[in-house]
Amino acid sequence: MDAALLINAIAELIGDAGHVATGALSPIPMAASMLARRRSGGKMRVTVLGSRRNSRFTGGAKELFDSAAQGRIDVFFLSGAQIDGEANINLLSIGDYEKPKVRFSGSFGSPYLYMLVPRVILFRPEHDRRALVPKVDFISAPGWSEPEVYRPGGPAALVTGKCLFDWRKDERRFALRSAHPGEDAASIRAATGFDYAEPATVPTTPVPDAALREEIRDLVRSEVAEVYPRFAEEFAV
Amino acid sequence: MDAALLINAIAELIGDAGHVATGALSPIPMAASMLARRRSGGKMRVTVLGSRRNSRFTGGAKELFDSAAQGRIDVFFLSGAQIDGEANINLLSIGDYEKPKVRFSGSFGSPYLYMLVPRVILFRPEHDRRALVPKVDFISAPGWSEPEVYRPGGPAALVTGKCLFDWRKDERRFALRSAHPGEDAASIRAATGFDYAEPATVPTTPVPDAALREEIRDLVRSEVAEVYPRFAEEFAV
Amino acid sequence: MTESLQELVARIPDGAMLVVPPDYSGVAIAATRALVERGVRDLHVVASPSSGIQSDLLIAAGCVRTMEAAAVTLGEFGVAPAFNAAVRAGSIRMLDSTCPALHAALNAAEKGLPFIPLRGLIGSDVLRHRPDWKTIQNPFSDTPDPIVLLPAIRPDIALFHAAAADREGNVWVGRRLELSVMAHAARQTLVTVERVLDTCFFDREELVPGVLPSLYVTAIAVAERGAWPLGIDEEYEPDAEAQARYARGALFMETV
Amino acid sequence: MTESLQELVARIPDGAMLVVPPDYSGVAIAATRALVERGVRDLHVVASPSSGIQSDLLIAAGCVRTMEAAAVTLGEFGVAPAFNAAVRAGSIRMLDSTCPALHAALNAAEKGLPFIPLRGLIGSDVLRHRPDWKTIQNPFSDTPDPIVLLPAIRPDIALFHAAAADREGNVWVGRRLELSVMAHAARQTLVTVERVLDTCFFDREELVPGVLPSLYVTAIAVAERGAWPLGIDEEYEPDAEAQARYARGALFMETV
Repeated sequence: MDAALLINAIAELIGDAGHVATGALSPIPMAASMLARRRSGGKMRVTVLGSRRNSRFTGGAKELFDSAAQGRIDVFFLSGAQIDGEANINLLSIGDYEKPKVRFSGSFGSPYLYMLVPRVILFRPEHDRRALVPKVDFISAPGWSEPEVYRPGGPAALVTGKCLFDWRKDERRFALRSAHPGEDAASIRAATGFDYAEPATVPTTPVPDAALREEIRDLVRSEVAEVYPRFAEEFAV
Repeated sequence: MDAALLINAIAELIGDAGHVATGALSPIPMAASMLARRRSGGKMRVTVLGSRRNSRFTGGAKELFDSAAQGRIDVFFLSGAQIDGEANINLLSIGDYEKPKVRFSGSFGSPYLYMLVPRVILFRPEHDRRALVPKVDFISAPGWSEPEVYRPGGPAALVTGKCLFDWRKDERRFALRSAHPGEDAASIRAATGFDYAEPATVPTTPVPDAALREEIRDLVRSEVAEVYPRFAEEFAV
Repeated sequence: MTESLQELVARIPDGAMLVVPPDYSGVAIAATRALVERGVRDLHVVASPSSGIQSDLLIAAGCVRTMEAAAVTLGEFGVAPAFNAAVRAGSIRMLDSTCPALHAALNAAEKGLPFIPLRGLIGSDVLRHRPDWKTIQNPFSDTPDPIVLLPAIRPDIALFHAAAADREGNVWVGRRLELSVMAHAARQTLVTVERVLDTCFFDREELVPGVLPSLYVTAIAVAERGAWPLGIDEEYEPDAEAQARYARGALFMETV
Repeated sequence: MTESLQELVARIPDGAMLVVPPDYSGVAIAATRALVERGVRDLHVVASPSSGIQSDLLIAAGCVRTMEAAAVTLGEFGVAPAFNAAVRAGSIRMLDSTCPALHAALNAAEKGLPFIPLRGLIGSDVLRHRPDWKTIQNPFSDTPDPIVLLPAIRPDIALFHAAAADREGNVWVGRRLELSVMAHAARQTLVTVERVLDTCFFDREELVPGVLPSLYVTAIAVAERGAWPLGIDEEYEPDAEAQARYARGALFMETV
């Protein structure tokens, strides 16, 4: 997996958002946010859960959730042990809820943030039919909601180790945006358990050059290591 | 009005409470709380709204209300422009609500604290038929509630410039406890607009001796002046 | 980073819902005078939870359509004269409330909730005169248990005065966390400060819990002695003489 | 003023509802080990909002009947092994929640409310598996607007670790205000600290916003490196090596 490529791709998706926040267990989204902030000339606000240096919150753990509800967070990241074609995510367990075959840590803030943050970027490096499924076993957070449900937020894109998907809210499905080097329409289709839209020709995800890789390595060392020391160590190798 | 007598009487009513709080515009209750705390050997906790020295709250203005709801405040003080025989208090206006003859500042926290703090001591120095009325024009906070209403708190006593009343919750009325020097059963009855119970012989409210007066003066100077400079100035005279 | 008092108050449109702190929490009196000078109209002033000379000045100058408060008072100095006259004359719409209800309703906005429950209140005429508050049966109780729901208060603007901002635009509020709640709840927050420090509060970890982050701050203006004749804890005491003068019957800001 | 770790944990009865903080907020691991040693049973552990090695140790030792959390995880070090095994075996009752729901339900207890609403959640299977949560129509909306109500969580005991207490028993929590919410919400609060300082935090106004007042603190024990192998911000870093050792399969506390 080319982590630098993913970091760059996610930074592109973040674009010129005003305020990006990253949650638990999110080293690559954190690095991408750092890159996007650097590209904004430092104007972008980035809040990293668990960081002292990269958080200006002062009101305790609830402030992330309150500020999301206030509309003060534009972009957030979520993942899923399973993600399905309707953008439902499962962070909880595989198999029967009462007697799971595999149990993960839990849903964290996803049942809330996925519905309140305008642009949620889904990130799941492992791209196979076990991860990207027709239907999740457990909906930690739903990809879409009935019109009467208060929901200013939702998915914007899905980033995997093989490709980028856009989320088409109106069609309620993903659309392939670009394939990472080494992948193509067929290899992605074969590895994906859900249906999605696909362009006639599939662009290739931009590959970072040496200078950009150095810049990213530097950001990982100087910023990401504070919160994710193990990730930073492995990244340096 | 013998302020030192009232301060001493209120301190007696406070007794050995664990935590006493005083709200806005309450110099005499504050002085009484300081006296009660001194008598407890400093063990009693006293929280004075608007004081830095005599408040250990750290969470902003809402902490008083939250801690009352948590059951962490044993005694609080309220007053009323009007107080009636059912212990309803009126802090808002006289006459019609929409077109009042007299308007006061407002009900502050009374509609809440009167219902949540176990022992609320009512304090109203002016004792006449304009203040102690058969029925208040506006119920800022009710003296009693129907059994289905959540109400762990309520009135404990009423202290005036003429006497002390106990509140009899079961009978839903006040009972004369003692008359201040110069007053007797008849003079109090004549000055009171509501009915109340009365013992066969009416004790006299204890009068502070010179040493106690000096102690109280000292407390007013050293503690109360921080929050109520004008009261402290007048008290010193 | 800062702007003038005139620029700051130009951000408060006619008809805005404006939330202001109690007299002990940093009241932006200088900004209020600038606001009166620019002739703002039809404000809905929300006191969090009580107000004094600030609201009285605005009412005296005819800037207020609706006043929402648990109390409006000059404290030790007596009644707020313009407020008092306006209520008796019926020239402002008064929404009488109670301290914890104002805290809770702003807290609801802070949390993005449409409403929040509150204990107490039942049997009070404050509740009776608030048709916008609803009493429901506690859905979690099998026995009768009425409880009041309050709609969130989401102000357009929060306005207050503080001792200092840092160079990032973070504001020191200290233990006056009601200021943070106001700022979180409001769409925009305008702050006047005694001074801007060339530091970052986040460089000193012990300061962090008392800081309102710039995330919540729309604009800052420097106003020295900007709370006068009220005080600000770290800086100066309230001016009792000036307040007493005001209370003695001066209805106009010139006299302060 | 302080007591021993053993005296402190003796205050936690079998069957208690115990609320604990997330790994980054000051986790009382030393006290947890003492609690395991005394053989507490049937705890209802509430994570505020997630938990790691602390809950895993308690589950491994058979102290837990019910676990309520938004997540139980060793973070970068992987799954919490005892938790994972217990859920799969059905040997603990798991109440899956979500971070803002736990914050809100504790906040409700802090405010003495029986319940509090929360946005989001609708359509999540987390909600579907929580029959104790109720979805109602927003009483303030004329159009369909479902919203979830959460019952308050009022723990018997809050337990956490902090850098320091002062001689009055006030505890420095700094920006970890979730610790204050836990303490406000719980009936009793037990705190371990690295040290007790012979000062009063209230003598330094800039510290006040980060202080949990002794009003909320039932008892304090000194436990040096009491969060190890987790860290505490002002004092020491988490011990990655020890956590990795634990994650590699050690189910018992001896291995930490």
